[in-house]
Amino acid sequence: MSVEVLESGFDPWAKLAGYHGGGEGREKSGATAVFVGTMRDFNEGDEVHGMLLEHYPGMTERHLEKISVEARGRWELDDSLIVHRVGELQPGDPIVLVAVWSAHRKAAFEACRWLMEELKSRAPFWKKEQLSDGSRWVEHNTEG
Amino acid sequence: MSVEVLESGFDPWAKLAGYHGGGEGREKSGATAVFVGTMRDFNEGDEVHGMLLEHYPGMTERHLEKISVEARGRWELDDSLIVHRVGELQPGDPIVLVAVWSAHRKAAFEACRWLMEELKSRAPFWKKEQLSDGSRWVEHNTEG
Amino acid sequence: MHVQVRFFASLREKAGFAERRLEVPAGTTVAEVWAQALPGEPLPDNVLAARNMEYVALDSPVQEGDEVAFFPPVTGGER
Amino acid sequence: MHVQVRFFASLREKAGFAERRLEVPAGTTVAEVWAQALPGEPLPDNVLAARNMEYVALDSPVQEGDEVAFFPPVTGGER
Repeated sequence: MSVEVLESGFDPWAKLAGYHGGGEGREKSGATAVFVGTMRDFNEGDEVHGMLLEHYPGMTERHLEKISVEARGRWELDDSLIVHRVGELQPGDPIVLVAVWSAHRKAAFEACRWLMEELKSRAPFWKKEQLSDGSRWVEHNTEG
Repeated sequence: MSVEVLESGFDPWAKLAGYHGGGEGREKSGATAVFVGTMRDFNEGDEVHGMLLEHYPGMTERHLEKISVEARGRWELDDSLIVHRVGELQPGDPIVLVAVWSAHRKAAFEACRWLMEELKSRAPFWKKEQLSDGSRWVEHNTEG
Repeated sequence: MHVQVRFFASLREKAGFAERRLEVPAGTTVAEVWAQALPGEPLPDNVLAARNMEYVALDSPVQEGDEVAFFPPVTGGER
Repeated sequence: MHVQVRFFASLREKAGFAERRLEVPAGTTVAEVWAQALPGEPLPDNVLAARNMEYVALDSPVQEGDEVAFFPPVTGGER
Protein backbone atom coordinates (compact mmCIF):
# COMPACT_ATOMS: atom_id res chain seq x y z
CA MET A 1 0.00 0.00 0.00
CA SER A 2 1.50 3.29 -1.03
CA VAL A 3 0.52 6.95 -1.09
CA GLU A 4 2.64 9.64 -2.75
CA VAL A 5 2.16 13.38 -3.19
CA LEU A 6 4.59 14.66 -5.82
CA GLU A 7 5.81 18.20 -6.48
CA SER A 8 7.10 17.28 -9.93
CA GLY A 9 5.73 15.54 -13.00
CA PHE A 10 5.33 11.77 -13.18
CA ASP A 11 4.62 9.15 -15.81
CA PRO A 12 1.81 6.91 -14.53
CA TRP A 13 2.84 3.91 -16.66
CA ALA A 14 6.46 4.16 -15.48
CA LYS A 15 5.19 4.39 -11.88
CA LEU A 16 3.15 1.24 -12.37
CA ALA A 17 6.02 -0.58 -14.09
CA GLY A 18 8.31 0.31 -11.18
CA TYR A 19 5.88 -0.41 -8.36
CA HIS A 20 6.33 -3.71 -6.60
CA GLY A 21 4.25 -3.11 -3.49
CA GLY A 22 4.78 -5.02 -0.30
CA GLY A 23 5.93 -8.25 -1.95
CA GLU A 24 2.44 -9.56 -1.46
CA GLY A 25 2.53 -12.01 -4.33
CA ARG A 26 1.10 -10.33 -7.40
CA GLU A 27 0.61 -13.74 -8.99
CA LYS A 28 -2.34 -14.11 -6.68
CA SER A 29 -3.89 -10.87 -7.81
CA GLY A 30 -5.34 -11.60 -11.24
CA ALA A 31 -7.05 -8.22 -11.50
CA THR A 32 -5.58 -4.72 -11.58
CA ALA A 33 -7.80 -1.66 -12.04
CA VAL A 34 -6.19 1.70 -12.70
CA PHE A 35 -7.43 5.24 -13.07
CA VAL A 36 -5.28 8.08 -14.42
CA GLY A 37 -6.53 11.65 -14.38
CA THR A 38 -4.77 14.19 -16.57
CA MET A 39 -5.12 17.94 -16.81
CA ARG A 40 -7.57 19.02 -19.49
CA ASP A 41 -7.06 22.17 -21.53
CA PHE A 42 -10.67 23.33 -21.11
CA ASN A 43 -13.14 23.75 -18.25
CA GLU A 44 -16.57 25.35 -18.06
CA GLY A 45 -16.17 26.60 -21.62
CA ASP A 46 -12.79 28.28 -21.06
CA GLU A 47 -9.36 27.39 -22.31
CA VAL A 48 -7.12 26.53 -19.38
CA HIS A 49 -3.40 27.23 -19.86
CA GLY A 50 -2.07 25.96 -16.58
CA MET A 51 -3.05 24.95 -13.09
CA LEU A 52 -1.72 25.36 -9.59
CA LEU A 53 -2.53 22.48 -7.31
CA GLU A 54 -2.33 23.31 -3.60
CA HIS A 55 -2.55 20.76 -0.81
CA TYR A 56 -2.34 20.50 2.97
CA PRO A 57 0.99 18.76 3.59
CA GLY A 58 0.50 16.11 6.23
CA MET A 59 -3.29 16.03 6.20
CA THR A 60 -3.40 15.12 2.50
CA GLU A 61 -1.13 12.08 2.90
CA ARG A 62 -2.97 11.07 6.07
CA HIS A 63 -6.31 11.25 4.30
CA LEU A 64 -5.11 9.21 1.31
CA GLU A 65 -3.72 6.56 3.66
CA LYS A 66 -6.98 6.48 5.57
CA ILE A 67 -9.08 5.83 2.45
CA SER A 68 -6.57 3.21 1.24
CA VAL A 69 -6.99 1.34 4.53
CA GLU A 70 -10.76 1.76 4.39
CA ALA A 71 -10.85 0.33 0.84
CA ARG A 72 -9.02 -2.77 2.10
CA GLY A 73 -11.71 -3.17 4.73
CA ARG A 74 -14.51 -2.91 2.17
CA TRP A 75 -13.07 -5.13 -0.57
CA GLU A 76 -10.64 -8.06 -0.72
CA LEU A 77 -7.61 -6.25 -2.07
CA ASP A 78 -4.00 -7.33 -2.35
CA ASP A 79 -2.54 -3.84 -2.70
CA SER A 80 -3.24 -0.24 -3.68
CA LEU A 81 -1.27 2.74 -4.94
CA ILE A 82 -2.25 6.43 -5.01
CA VAL A 83 -0.05 9.10 -6.59
CA HIS A 84 -1.18 12.75 -6.76
CA ARG A 85 0.58 15.76 -8.24
CA VAL A 86 0.76 19.18 -6.60
CA GLY A 87 2.34 22.45 -7.78
CA GLU A 88 2.33 23.94 -11.29
CA LEU A 89 0.75 21.78 -13.99
CA GLN A 90 0.43 22.07 -17.76
CA PRO A 91 -2.40 20.66 -19.90
CA GLY A 92 -1.80 16.96 -20.50
CA ASP A 93 0.12 16.48 -17.25
CA PRO A 94 -0.97 13.50 -15.15
CA ILE A 95 -2.68 14.69 -11.96
CA VAL A 96 -3.67 11.48 -10.23
CA LEU A 97 -3.02 7.75 -10.43
CA VAL A 98 -5.06 5.22 -8.46
CA ALA A 99 -4.28 1.50 -8.86
CA VAL A 100 -5.82 -1.44 -7.05
CA TRP A 101 -4.81 -5.13 -7.10
CA SER A 102 -7.24 -7.92 -6.23
CA ALA A 103 -7.99 -11.55 -7.00
CA HIS A 104 -11.31 -10.41 -8.48
CA ARG A 105 -12.04 -7.80 -11.12
CA LYS A 106 -15.28 -6.70 -9.48
CA ALA A 107 -13.43 -5.78 -6.29
CA ALA A 108 -10.63 -4.11 -8.25
CA PHE A 109 -13.01 -1.99 -10.36
CA GLU A 110 -15.23 -1.01 -7.45
CA ALA A 111 -12.40 -0.15 -5.07
CA CYS A 112 -10.57 1.90 -7.72
CA ARG A 113 -13.66 3.93 -8.47
CA TRP A 114 -14.53 4.37 -4.80
CA LEU A 115 -11.01 5.60 -4.04
CA MET A 116 -11.30 8.20 -6.81
CA GLU A 117 -14.66 9.43 -5.50
CA GLU A 118 -13.35 9.60 -1.93
CA LEU A 119 -10.20 11.37 -3.03
CA LYS A 120 -12.17 13.96 -4.99
CA SER A 121 -14.73 14.62 -2.29
CA ARG A 122 -12.54 14.72 0.83
CA ALA A 123 -8.77 14.79 0.15
CA PRO A 124 -7.43 18.33 0.76
CA PHE A 125 -6.34 19.47 -2.71
CA TRP A 126 -7.35 22.73 -4.40
CA LYS A 127 -7.01 23.76 -8.02
CA LYS A 128 -6.40 27.25 -9.34
CA GLU A 129 -6.78 27.55 -13.11
CA GLN A 130 -4.79 29.94 -15.26
CA LEU A 131 -7.03 31.32 -18.00
CA SER A 132 -6.24 33.80 -20.78
CA ASP A 133 -7.50 36.70 -18.65
CA GLY A 134 -6.36 35.77 -15.16
CA SER A 135 -6.76 32.90 -12.74
CA ARG A 136 -9.60 31.40 -10.71
CA TRP A 137 -10.01 28.87 -7.94
CA VAL A 138 -12.04 25.85 -8.98
CA GLU A 139 -15.07 25.82 -6.69
CA HIS A 140 -16.92 22.70 -7.77
CA ASN A 141 -15.74 19.23 -8.38
CA THR A 142 -16.58 17.26 -11.50
CA GLU A 143 -19.35 14.71 -11.21
CA GLY A 144 -18.41 11.06 -10.77
CA MET B 1 -9.05 2.58 -31.33
CA SER B 2 -6.92 -0.52 -31.32
CA VAL B 3 -7.34 -4.26 -30.85
CA GLU B 4 -4.41 -6.67 -30.63
CA VAL B 5 -4.21 -10.43 -30.12
CA LEU B 6 -0.65 -11.40 -29.18
CA GLU B 7 1.08 -14.78 -29.38
CA SER B 8 3.90 -13.64 -27.10
CA GLY B 9 4.17 -11.96 -23.70
CA PHE B 10 3.55 -8.24 -23.25
CA ASP B 11 4.07 -5.63 -20.57
CA PRO B 12 0.79 -3.70 -20.11
CA TRP B 13 2.49 -0.57 -18.76
CA ALA B 14 4.95 -0.50 -21.67
CA LYS B 15 2.01 -0.96 -24.06
CA LEU B 16 0.22 2.00 -22.50
CA ALA B 17 3.38 4.13 -22.49
CA GLY B 18 3.88 3.39 -26.19
CA TYR B 19 0.26 3.78 -27.28
CA HIS B 20 -0.62 7.06 -28.92
CA GLY B 21 -3.94 6.17 -30.54
CA GLY B 22 -5.34 8.07 -33.45
CA GLY B 23 -3.83 11.45 -32.55
CA GLU B 24 -7.19 12.38 -31.09
CA GLY B 25 -5.80 14.89 -28.60
CA ARG B 26 -5.25 13.15 -25.31
CA GLU B 27 -5.18 16.55 -23.59
CA LYS B 28 -8.94 16.55 -24.00
CA SER B 29 -9.34 13.21 -22.31
CA GLY B 30 -8.85 13.89 -18.61
CA ALA B 31 -9.81 10.36 -17.59
CA THR B 32 -8.17 7.03 -18.40
CA ALA B 33 -9.50 3.79 -16.93
CA VAL B 34 -7.45 0.61 -17.30
CA PHE B 35 -7.93 -3.02 -16.44
CA VAL B 36 -5.14 -5.58 -16.50
CA GLY B 37 -5.85 -9.27 -15.97
CA THR B 38 -2.96 -11.55 -15.12
CA MET B 39 -2.75 -15.32 -14.83
CA ARG B 40 -3.32 -16.55 -11.30
CA ASP B 41 -1.51 -19.58 -9.92
CA PHE B 42 -4.66 -21.10 -8.42
CA ASN B 43 -8.20 -21.88 -9.56
CA GLU B 44 -11.03 -23.80 -7.94
CA GLY B 45 -8.69 -24.91 -5.17
CA ASP B 46 -5.96 -26.27 -7.47
CA GLU B 47 -2.50 -24.99 -8.21
CA VAL B 48 -2.23 -23.99 -11.85
CA HIS B 49 1.23 -24.30 -13.41
CA GLY B 50 0.51 -23.00 -16.87
CA MET B 51 -2.24 -22.19 -19.28
CA LEU B 52 -2.92 -22.57 -22.97
CA LEU B 53 -5.10 -19.84 -24.42
CA GLU B 54 -6.79 -20.76 -27.69
CA HIS B 55 -8.69 -18.31 -29.88
CA TYR B 56 -10.53 -18.13 -33.19
CA PRO B 57 -8.23 -16.10 -35.44
CA GLY B 58 -10.28 -13.58 -37.34
CA MET B 59 -13.47 -13.87 -35.31
CA THR B 60 -11.72 -12.87 -32.09
CA GLU B 61 -10.32 -9.63 -33.53
CA ARG B 62 -13.63 -8.90 -35.24
CA HIS B 63 -15.51 -9.37 -31.98
CA LEU B 64 -13.12 -7.14 -30.01
CA GLU B 65 -13.45 -4.43 -32.66
CA LYS B 66 -17.21 -4.74 -32.57
CA ILE B 67 -17.43 -4.21 -28.81
CA SER B 68 -14.93 -1.32 -29.02
CA VAL B 69 -17.20 0.40 -31.54
CA GLU B 70 -20.27 -0.38 -29.44
CA ALA B 71 -18.62 1.15 -26.34
CA ARG B 72 -18.04 4.36 -28.29
CA GLY B 73 -21.74 4.42 -29.09
CA ARG B 74 -22.75 3.96 -25.45
CA TRP B 75 -20.30 6.39 -23.83
CA GLU B 76 -18.47 9.54 -24.89
CA LEU B 77 -15.03 8.08 -25.39
CA ASP B 78 -11.92 9.53 -27.02
CA ASP B 79 -10.18 6.20 -27.58
CA SER B 80 -9.88 2.58 -26.47
CA LEU B 81 -7.26 -0.15 -26.52
CA ILE B 82 -7.68 -3.90 -26.06
CA VAL B 83 -4.73 -6.31 -25.94
CA HIS B 84 -5.23 -10.04 -25.31
CA ARG B 85 -2.65 -12.83 -25.06
CA VAL B 86 -3.04 -16.24 -26.63
CA GLY B 87 -0.74 -19.28 -26.57
CA GLU B 88 1.25 -20.69 -23.63
CA LEU B 89 1.11 -18.63 -20.43
CA GLN B 90 2.86 -18.85 -17.07
CA PRO B 91 1.45 -17.66 -13.73
CA GLY B 92 1.89 -13.91 -13.41
CA ASP B 93 1.77 -13.33 -17.18
CA PRO B 94 -0.57 -10.54 -18.30
CA ILE B 95 -3.57 -11.97 -20.16
CA VAL B 96 -5.63 -8.93 -21.01
CA LEU B 97 -5.35 -5.14 -21.07
CA VAL B 98 -8.36 -2.89 -21.61
CA ALA B 99 -7.87 0.89 -21.57
CA VAL B 100 -10.42 3.62 -22.22
CA TRP B 101 -9.91 7.38 -22.60
CA SER B 102 -12.69 9.89 -21.97
CA ALA B 103 -13.29 13.45 -20.83
CA HIS B 104 -15.22 12.03 -17.86
CA ARG B 105 -14.18 9.45 -15.31
CA LYS B 106 -17.67 7.97 -15.03
CA ALA B 107 -17.69 7.15 -18.75
CA ALA B 108 -14.12 5.81 -18.59
CA PHE B 109 -14.80 3.53 -15.60
CA GLU B 110 -18.12 2.26 -16.95
CA ALA B 111 -16.89 1.62 -20.48
CA CYS B 112 -13.74 -0.16 -19.26
CA ARG B 113 -15.76 -2.46 -17.03
CA TRP B 114 -18.38 -3.08 -19.72
CA LEU B 115 -15.68 -3.99 -22.26
CA MET B 116 -14.21 -6.53 -19.82
CA GLU B 117 -17.62 -8.12 -19.21
CA GLU B 118 -18.37 -8.25 -22.94
CA LEU B 119 -14.94 -9.67 -23.70
CA LYS B 120 -15.33 -12.38 -21.07
CA SER B 121 -18.83 -13.37 -22.04
CA ARG B 122 -18.61 -13.33 -25.85
CA ALA B 123 -15.06 -13.03 -27.25
CA PRO B 124 -13.90 -16.42 -28.58
CA PHE B 125 -11.04 -17.35 -26.22
CA TRP B 126 -10.68 -20.64 -24.36
CA LYS B 127 -8.39 -21.55 -21.49
CA LYS B 128 -6.84 -24.90 -20.78
CA GLU B 129 -5.15 -25.13 -17.38
CA GLN B 130 -2.09 -27.25 -16.66
CA LEU B 131 -2.42 -28.77 -13.19
CA SER B 132 -0.02 -31.08 -11.30
CA ASP B 133 -1.92 -34.15 -12.54
CA GLY B 134 -2.90 -33.20 -16.07
CA SER B 135 -4.78 -30.47 -17.84
CA ARG B 136 -8.40 -29.31 -18.06
CA TRP B 137 -10.45 -26.92 -20.12
CA VAL B 138 -11.92 -24.10 -18.08
CA GLU B 139 -15.67 -24.43 -18.44
CA HIS B 140 -16.99 -21.49 -16.46
CA ASN B 141 -16.00 -17.90 -16.46
CA THR B 142 -15.29 -15.93 -13.31
CA GLU B 143 -18.05 -13.68 -12.03
CA GLY B 144 -17.85 -9.98 -12.77
CA MET C 1 -23.24 -27.15 -51.68
CA HIS C 2 -20.12 -27.04 -49.50
CA VAL C 3 -19.39 -25.59 -46.07
CA GLN C 4 -16.24 -25.50 -43.97
CA VAL C 5 -16.91 -26.76 -40.43
CA ARG C 6 -14.55 -25.83 -37.58
CA PHE C 7 -14.29 -26.91 -33.96
CA PHE C 8 -12.45 -25.16 -31.14
CA ALA C 9 -11.07 -26.01 -27.71
CA SER C 10 -12.72 -29.02 -25.99
CA LEU C 11 -15.02 -29.56 -29.00
CA ARG C 12 -11.99 -29.78 -31.29
CA GLU C 13 -10.55 -32.45 -29.01
CA LYS C 14 -13.88 -34.29 -28.90
CA ALA C 15 -14.26 -34.14 -32.70
CA GLY C 16 -10.69 -35.29 -33.22
CA PHE C 17 -10.17 -32.71 -35.96
CA ALA C 18 -10.08 -28.93 -36.21
CA GLU C 19 -11.82 -28.39 -39.53
CA ARG C 20 -13.28 -30.22 -42.48
CA ARG C 21 -15.04 -29.45 -45.74
CA LEU C 22 -18.52 -30.96 -45.92
CA GLU C 23 -21.01 -31.39 -48.70
CA VAL C 24 -24.50 -30.57 -47.40
CA PRO C 25 -27.92 -30.31 -49.04
CA ALA C 26 -29.51 -26.91 -49.71
CA GLY C 27 -31.47 -25.63 -46.69
CA THR C 28 -29.15 -27.29 -44.14
CA THR C 29 -29.15 -25.61 -40.72
CA VAL C 30 -26.21 -25.00 -38.41
CA ALA C 31 -27.40 -27.85 -36.14
CA GLU C 32 -27.59 -30.17 -39.13
CA VAL C 33 -24.00 -29.31 -40.04
CA TRP C 34 -23.00 -30.51 -36.56
CA ALA C 35 -24.97 -33.75 -37.01
CA GLN C 36 -23.39 -34.41 -40.36
CA ALA C 37 -19.86 -33.59 -39.14
CA LEU C 38 -20.12 -35.70 -35.96
CA PRO C 39 -22.74 -38.39 -36.62
CA GLY C 40 -24.31 -39.71 -33.41
CA GLU C 41 -22.66 -37.05 -31.24
CA PRO C 42 -25.34 -35.02 -29.45
CA LEU C 43 -25.05 -31.24 -29.68
CA PRO C 44 -24.03 -30.01 -26.19
CA ASP C 45 -26.55 -27.72 -24.43
CA ASN C 46 -24.04 -24.93 -23.98
CA VAL C 47 -22.50 -25.04 -27.47
CA LEU C 48 -21.94 -21.74 -29.29
CA ALA C 49 -22.01 -21.48 -33.06
CA ALA C 50 -20.72 -18.92 -35.51
CA ARG C 51 -21.37 -18.56 -39.22
CA ASN C 52 -18.69 -16.64 -41.08
CA MET C 53 -17.30 -15.45 -37.73
CA GLU C 54 -20.57 -14.02 -36.40
CA TYR C 55 -22.61 -15.65 -33.64
CA VAL C 56 -25.62 -17.41 -35.07
CA ALA C 57 -28.62 -19.44 -33.84
CA LEU C 58 -28.46 -23.22 -34.26
CA ASP C 59 -31.55 -23.29 -36.48
CA SER C 60 -30.14 -20.75 -38.99
CA PRO C 61 -29.70 -22.03 -42.52
CA VAL C 62 -26.21 -22.13 -44.01
CA GLN C 63 -25.15 -21.18 -47.52
CA GLU C 64 -22.59 -22.30 -50.07
CA GLY C 65 -19.07 -21.45 -48.93
CA ASP C 66 -19.99 -20.64 -45.32
CA GLU C 67 -17.56 -21.25 -42.48
CA VAL C 68 -19.52 -22.82 -39.61
CA ALA C 69 -17.76 -22.99 -36.23
CA PHE C 70 -18.73 -24.74 -33.00
CA PHE C 71 -17.16 -23.98 -29.65
CA PRO C 72 -17.74 -24.24 -25.89
CA PRO C 73 -18.53 -21.23 -23.66
CA VAL C 74 -15.75 -18.68 -23.90
CA THR C 75 -13.34 -18.07 -21.03
CA GLY C 76 -11.14 -15.12 -21.97
CA GLY C 77 -10.00 -12.31 -19.74
CA GLU C 78 -8.30 -12.65 -16.40
CA ARG C 79 -8.39 -15.65 -14.10
CA MET D 1 -4.28 28.76 25.62
CA HIS D 2 -2.77 28.87 22.12
CA VAL D 3 -3.81 27.40 18.79
CA GLN D 4 -2.25 27.59 15.36
CA VAL D 5 -4.80 28.64 12.73
CA ARG D 6 -4.21 27.88 9.03
CA PHE D 7 -5.99 28.87 5.83
CA PHE D 8 -5.74 27.22 2.42
CA ALA D 9 -6.47 28.12 -1.20
CA SER D 10 -9.07 30.91 -1.69
CA LEU D 11 -9.49 31.28 2.08
CA ARG D 12 -5.75 31.88 2.45
CA GLU D 13 -5.98 34.60 -0.17
CA LYS D 14 -9.05 36.11 1.53
CA ALA D 15 -7.36 36.02 4.95
CA GLY D 16 -4.19 37.53 3.54
CA PHE D 17 -2.05 35.11 5.52
CA ALA D 18 -1.47 31.36 5.59
CA GLU D 19 -1.12 30.76 9.32
CA ARG D 20 -1.00 32.52 12.65
CA ARG D 21 -0.67 31.67 16.32
CA LEU D 22 -3.69 32.84 18.34
CA GLU D 23 -4.36 33.10 22.05
CA VAL D 24 -7.91 31.89 22.72
CA PRO D 25 -9.91 31.33 25.92
CA ALA D 26 -10.55 27.82 27.24
CA GLY D 27 -13.68 26.26 25.68
CA THR D 28 -13.23 28.08 22.36
CA THR D 29 -14.86 26.29 19.40
CA VAL D 30 -13.54 25.91 15.87
CA ALA D 31 -16.02 28.57 14.63
CA GLU D 32 -14.84 30.95 17.34
CA VAL D 33 -11.25 30.46 16.19
CA TRP D 34 -12.36 31.66 12.74
CA ALA D 35 -14.11 34.71 14.25
CA GLN D 36 -11.06 35.62 16.28
CA ALA D 37 -8.65 35.11 13.36
CA LEU D 38 -10.75 37.10 10.87
CA PRO D 39 -12.89 39.55 12.87
CA GLY D 40 -16.04 40.62 11.01
CA GLU D 41 -15.53 38.05 8.22
CA PRO D 42 -18.53 35.71 8.05
CA LEU D 43 -17.79 31.99 7.99
CA PRO D 44 -18.63 30.73 4.46
CA ASP D 45 -21.44 28.15 4.23
CA ASN D 46 -19.29 25.63 2.44
CA VAL D 47 -16.17 26.01 4.60
CA LEU D 48 -14.41 22.84 5.75
CA ALA D 49 -12.47 22.67 8.99
CA ALA D 50 -9.82 20.32 10.33
CA ARG D 51 -8.39 20.02 13.82
CA ASN D 52 -4.95 18.42 13.93
CA MET D 53 -5.42 17.29 10.33
CA GLU D 54 -8.72 15.49 10.88
CA TYR D 55 -12.06 16.84 9.63
CA VAL D 56 -14.03 18.33 12.51
CA ALA D 57 -17.43 20.02 13.08
CA LEU D 58 -17.44 23.80 13.47
CA ASP D 59 -18.88 23.62 16.99
CA SER D 60 -16.13 21.30 18.29
CA PRO D 61 -14.01 22.73 21.09
CA VAL D 62 -10.30 23.23 20.53
CA GLN D 63 -7.47 22.48 22.91
CA GLU D 64 -4.08 23.92 23.78
CA GLY D 65 -1.60 23.37 20.95
CA ASP D 66 -4.22 22.41 18.34
CA GLU D 67 -3.72 23.16 14.66
CA VAL D 68 -7.04 24.45 13.30
CA ALA D 69 -7.36 24.70 9.50
CA PHE D 70 -10.05 26.24 7.30
CA PHE D 71 -10.42 25.54 3.61
CA PRO D 72 -12.89 25.64 0.73
CA PRO D 73 -14.43 22.49 -0.85
CA VAL D 74 -11.69 20.25 -2.17
CA THR D 75 -11.09 19.80 -5.91
CA GLY D 76 -8.44 17.11 -6.34
CA GLY D 77 -8.37 14.36 -8.91
CA GLU D 78 -8.71 14.79 -12.63
CA ARG D 79 -10.31 17.69 -14.45
